Amino acid sequence: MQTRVVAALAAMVATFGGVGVPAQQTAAAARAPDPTFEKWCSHCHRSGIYMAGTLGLQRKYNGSKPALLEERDDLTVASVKVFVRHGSNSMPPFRKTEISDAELDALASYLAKQ
Amino acid sequence: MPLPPDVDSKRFAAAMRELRTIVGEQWVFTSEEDVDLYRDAYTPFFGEPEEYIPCGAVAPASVEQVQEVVRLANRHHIPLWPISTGRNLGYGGAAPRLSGTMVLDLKRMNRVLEVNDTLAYALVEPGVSYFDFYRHLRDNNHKVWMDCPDPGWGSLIGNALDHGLGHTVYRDHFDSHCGMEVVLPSGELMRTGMGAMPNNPLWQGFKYGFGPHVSPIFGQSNFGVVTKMGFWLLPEQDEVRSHIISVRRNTDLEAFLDTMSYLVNSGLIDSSWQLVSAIRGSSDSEIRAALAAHAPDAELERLGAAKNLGYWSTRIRFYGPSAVNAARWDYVRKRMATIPDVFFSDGKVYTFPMDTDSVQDEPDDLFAKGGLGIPSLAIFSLGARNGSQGHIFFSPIIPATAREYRKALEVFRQAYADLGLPPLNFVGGWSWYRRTLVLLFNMPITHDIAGNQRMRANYKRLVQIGAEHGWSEYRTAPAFMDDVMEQLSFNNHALRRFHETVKDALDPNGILAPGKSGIWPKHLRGKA
Amino acid sequence: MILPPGVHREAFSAALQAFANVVGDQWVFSRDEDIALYNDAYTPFFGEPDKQHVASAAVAPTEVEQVQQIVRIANKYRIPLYTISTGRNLGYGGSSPNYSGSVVLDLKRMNRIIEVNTDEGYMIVEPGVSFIDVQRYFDEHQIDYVPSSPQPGWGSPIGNGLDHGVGNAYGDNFSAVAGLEVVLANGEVLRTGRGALPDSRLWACYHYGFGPYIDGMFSQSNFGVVTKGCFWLKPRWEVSQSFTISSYSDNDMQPMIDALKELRNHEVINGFGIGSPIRQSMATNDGRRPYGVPEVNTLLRRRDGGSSAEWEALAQKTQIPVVEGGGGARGPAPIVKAHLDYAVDFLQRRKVPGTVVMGKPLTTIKPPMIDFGELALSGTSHGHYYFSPIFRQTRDDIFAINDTMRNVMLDAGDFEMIEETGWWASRGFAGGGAGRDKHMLLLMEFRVYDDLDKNRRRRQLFLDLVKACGEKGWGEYRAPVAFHDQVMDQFSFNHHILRRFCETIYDALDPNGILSPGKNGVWPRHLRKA
Amino acid sequence: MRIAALLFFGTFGTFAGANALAADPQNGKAVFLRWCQGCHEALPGAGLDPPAGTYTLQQRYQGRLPAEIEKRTDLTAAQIRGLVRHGINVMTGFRKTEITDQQLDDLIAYLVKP
Repeated sequence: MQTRVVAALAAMVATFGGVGVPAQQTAAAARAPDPTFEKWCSHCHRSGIYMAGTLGLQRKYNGSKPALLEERDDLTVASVKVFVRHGSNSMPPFRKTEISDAELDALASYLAKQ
Repeated sequence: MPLPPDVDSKRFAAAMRELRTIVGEQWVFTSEEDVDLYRDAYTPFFGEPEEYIPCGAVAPASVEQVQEVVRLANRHHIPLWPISTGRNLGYGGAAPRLSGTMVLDLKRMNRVLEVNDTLAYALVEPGVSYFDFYRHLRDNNHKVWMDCPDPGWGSLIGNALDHGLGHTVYRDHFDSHCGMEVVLPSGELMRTGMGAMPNNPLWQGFKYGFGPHVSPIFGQSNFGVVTKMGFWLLPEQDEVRSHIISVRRNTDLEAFLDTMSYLVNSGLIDSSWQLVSAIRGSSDSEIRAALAAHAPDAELERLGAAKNLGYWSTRIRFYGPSAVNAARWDYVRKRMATIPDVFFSDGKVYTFPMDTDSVQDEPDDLFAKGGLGIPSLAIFSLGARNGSQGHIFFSPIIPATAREYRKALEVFRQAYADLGLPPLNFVGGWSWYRRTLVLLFNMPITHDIAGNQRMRANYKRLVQIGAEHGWSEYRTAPAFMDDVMEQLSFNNHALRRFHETVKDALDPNGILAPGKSGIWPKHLRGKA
Repeated sequence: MILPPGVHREAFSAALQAFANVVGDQWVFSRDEDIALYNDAYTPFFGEPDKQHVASAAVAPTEVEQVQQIVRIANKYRIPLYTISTGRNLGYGGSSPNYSGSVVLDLKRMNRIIEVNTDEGYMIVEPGVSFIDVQRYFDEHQIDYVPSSPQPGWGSPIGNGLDHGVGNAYGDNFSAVAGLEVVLANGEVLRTGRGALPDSRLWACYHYGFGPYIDGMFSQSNFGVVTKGCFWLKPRWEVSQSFTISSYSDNDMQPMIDALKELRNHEVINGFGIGSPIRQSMATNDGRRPYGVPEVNTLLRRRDGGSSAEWEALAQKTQIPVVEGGGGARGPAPIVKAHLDYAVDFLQRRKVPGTVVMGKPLTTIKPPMIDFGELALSGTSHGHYYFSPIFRQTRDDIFAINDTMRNVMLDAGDFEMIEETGWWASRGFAGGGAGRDKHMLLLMEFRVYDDLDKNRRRRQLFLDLVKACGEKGWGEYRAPVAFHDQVMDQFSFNHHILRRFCETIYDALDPNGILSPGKNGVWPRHLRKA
Repeated sequence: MRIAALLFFGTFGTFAGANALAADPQNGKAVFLRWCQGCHEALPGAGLDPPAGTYTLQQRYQGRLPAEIEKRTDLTAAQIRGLVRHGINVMTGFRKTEITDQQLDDLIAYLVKP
């Protein structure tokens, strides 16, 4: 088992240089933002130095795909729904009292450009 | 789906039909797909039959519906597990302690009922998250700030009830509550404190009311369903600034913590602070090599000095008028100056009014936004780096003295070695609560069943080892609630037996959150 | 001597003998002259033949084990007990029981200071330890902490804290309670919070423990006998300093309150008060010496209480301000200076009208003492008791509650009471932690006289005030034993669910109803009114 | 520093019992300091609040008798016993758990001048 000290070093030592995704004008920014994305996804999936989702995807794809969900062009309605309702790694799933089925439909079509 | 104990599928189906008439068809969840959403996303029982799985979930929209649901649960003997937003990740998420319990999801009750700028308080419902509340304060131009824990999607009520914490003057969320509305296990509605008096305008202005002060018994408990709660808030400050205090030598810890104790107990420092060792927790390769080689302190201190790292450090925040903050910081430096070679650095200074949405993350201060009451999920970025499947916290709390901290470090270092865990160089201590440090051990969850089993066994052993030295946890996940409560054994577990007496009197059918904090209803005691 | 209701003389004698076997003969008091010492010295029923709130005996243990045995004996013989710590809660019932015939469980002899920890700043004490004892211990051991005492300081940290009392270091003294040891009605001993963990070093450091946080249940309650209390301590402060701001226009009260409140919420000042000196200038109770003019009482005796214009004219004539507020700060001198400089500047920036007068910096802290200086000035009364409602920090609330109280007194034809009490504004809790005083508190003193008929009328007046204020939504934070039922009656949300909730817990913990029956309006099943 | 002590506050705590000891005026002075002095100490200088008991007695006797009871030479044992146990006006009586019978004897020995 691996044990870490949460936040200890994050708080005190600058270990994050270069890890963050620089904020930049993205294609997605031009569209009207989806309210569900803003309310529920943006806290981890925007650009920024402490964005868990973005950092996780950056680590996962290592440049082969955009780390920002709104820049992805390979997402499908079905895959968005699976991630939202089932989660992935430390991303937990979201309940229907949080994101209703209708909201999920809108979110999925917002993110899935295909 | 598992059914509640002693309820057959026919009776369960009948109960669900009744339930649907109370809250509406779409707000009773019994399909596997829907119920899965109420399992603990970070369960330490991943893939094992022991996992706590609810029988369903119900999401009422009003207090009256909660009362009806509770009455129905009594009639049909369906245990209920109330969640506010159900985001208590690392401490059990939304899942109940007892499989077959029905989750009572209060997320739909999400109104901010009052924000009072002059007296700086708010009254909210359980479904209001920190994100929601932050947005509400901004959208309505309120001149008050909230205090938030590191993950911002939790509920003000849920977090406070689990004794959760943040960073500002009001970081002890439960202590900052004033007035509660509770649906009792009988289905009756109670208001505590001054709320017990009709028309009293001080429900959120005076905690105690008259007679026994009862609202604190609804935290970490299963004595009622909290449907409203008042919170005291921080008025918008003139200035927030942070400073880092560091000492060079390991042996400076005693003087350092003594001085912190005086300053905190006097109210001259009133923010959360975290005891860290920039040396022992360093990611610098040279220092890590020295640590691996068990280099003596003198060598570590020499390396630290060369890289300008303190052996022990902390970041403090000041809230208030600029001149007052400056006077406080002068005074703190003066008190600390008795420690040879102590050194200081300054964090960013925020001056208000400013648009809090424009606050940027700071690379060397993960809690910069949190320190201003701006909610985020930044804390999860730590887990994102190692691809963990989630985590669970072992969080013993110890006195904030050098003697206890050193002892704890040694005890847990030894325990780690004995349990075959990776070497423990150091563990940070959070002083959220005055006079104490919470040691936060993060146990990653994996999808390796044997690994999770070892982790659980280790967790239980660490709980015991802590208790042998007089330390216990401030909060824990359902999987370990019995273990933690078991250690609180003074006079043959008088405290647990007291809770059980109260539980039986208030909830004779044992329908509310069986097993929460190790408190079981009579018919399940010793059996679950 | 009276007997506990429903207990036969033989059973009572047997119980007293059993108590004596536990504590020794000399620590069971059953002679009339000894029992009389447990009467409320300031009883509102002074001199009346029909004795109220009187004890049948008293028993004074020194050890927790003795308390446990006494409670078990009381269960066996169905003897109601009434617990006191030092029994000096004068003005709120002193040492007298709610339920006549109770045996007073006097914990004064449990007077050990178990631990004072200067590393973490806490103490663990027994109920018989008074604030004066604590101060003396601090002096002897050169401990630079402040015991958060009220004045007089002969009360105990435990008794005061449990009755939601107020002290100089913390303001809200119950907020400094961090763990209790309690003997339950079944005779078992319980430790709350981290005290439940054997040998925990955290009992007095960390209040919550794990699971439900129950300390509050034992405050203003009869759910157990508290035998030890852990208290957080505040280091002695270097300097304290206060200021006042006064004005001759009634309209200035609201901006003054707003500014002081904001300074308080921002922790710039550690408490504030507000008042109307001209309206208060002829009041004689609570030791105040009248210094105004007779016209003050003429105005106060009117239904409308006098117009602002009339008061302002009177204020000009007498040069006594019509509005006065104040606040203060404490800490290291430069920090206090920064706080007060900011406060004064803030008042100017906000254009709060009025004259600011800065007090002298004080480097001494008044120690707890038996100080009845002010009471001696109130003539030959036989004591006093307090009506202490809390209300909102607004000018409207201050005037509304004064109008309500004055009209209740006028309805009762009690002009004398109006002249004694005058007009009230607030003493907020001072010195508390963050924003602890989001309310105002007034303490109206009811004096006890030789005139028994007057005392009866005053009791009725007290009840009328409780009711009239209750209807407007103002409740008391604490009340004399004689009025607990009526005060609790006002807390009636959902058919008195709070009281019924407390009764459910009481019945479960104390099925024989032996612990302090009736305290704060919570009665055991067999004594409950239908 | 941790000061742990099981310290009784009975520094003059001889209990009245079957074997009453001879009254000790020195001990009586300690009783006076602990319980009486707060209200019955000497009048302070001008501008300071007078202690309650001394002030009341000053008003009552108007110089005919000393206001400070330690200076009185006319007090009798019976008077002191009555006042301590029964009180007068706002002065309360004192219980035997506060001032024991022995301590009261000591106090009398201190205050009653031969």
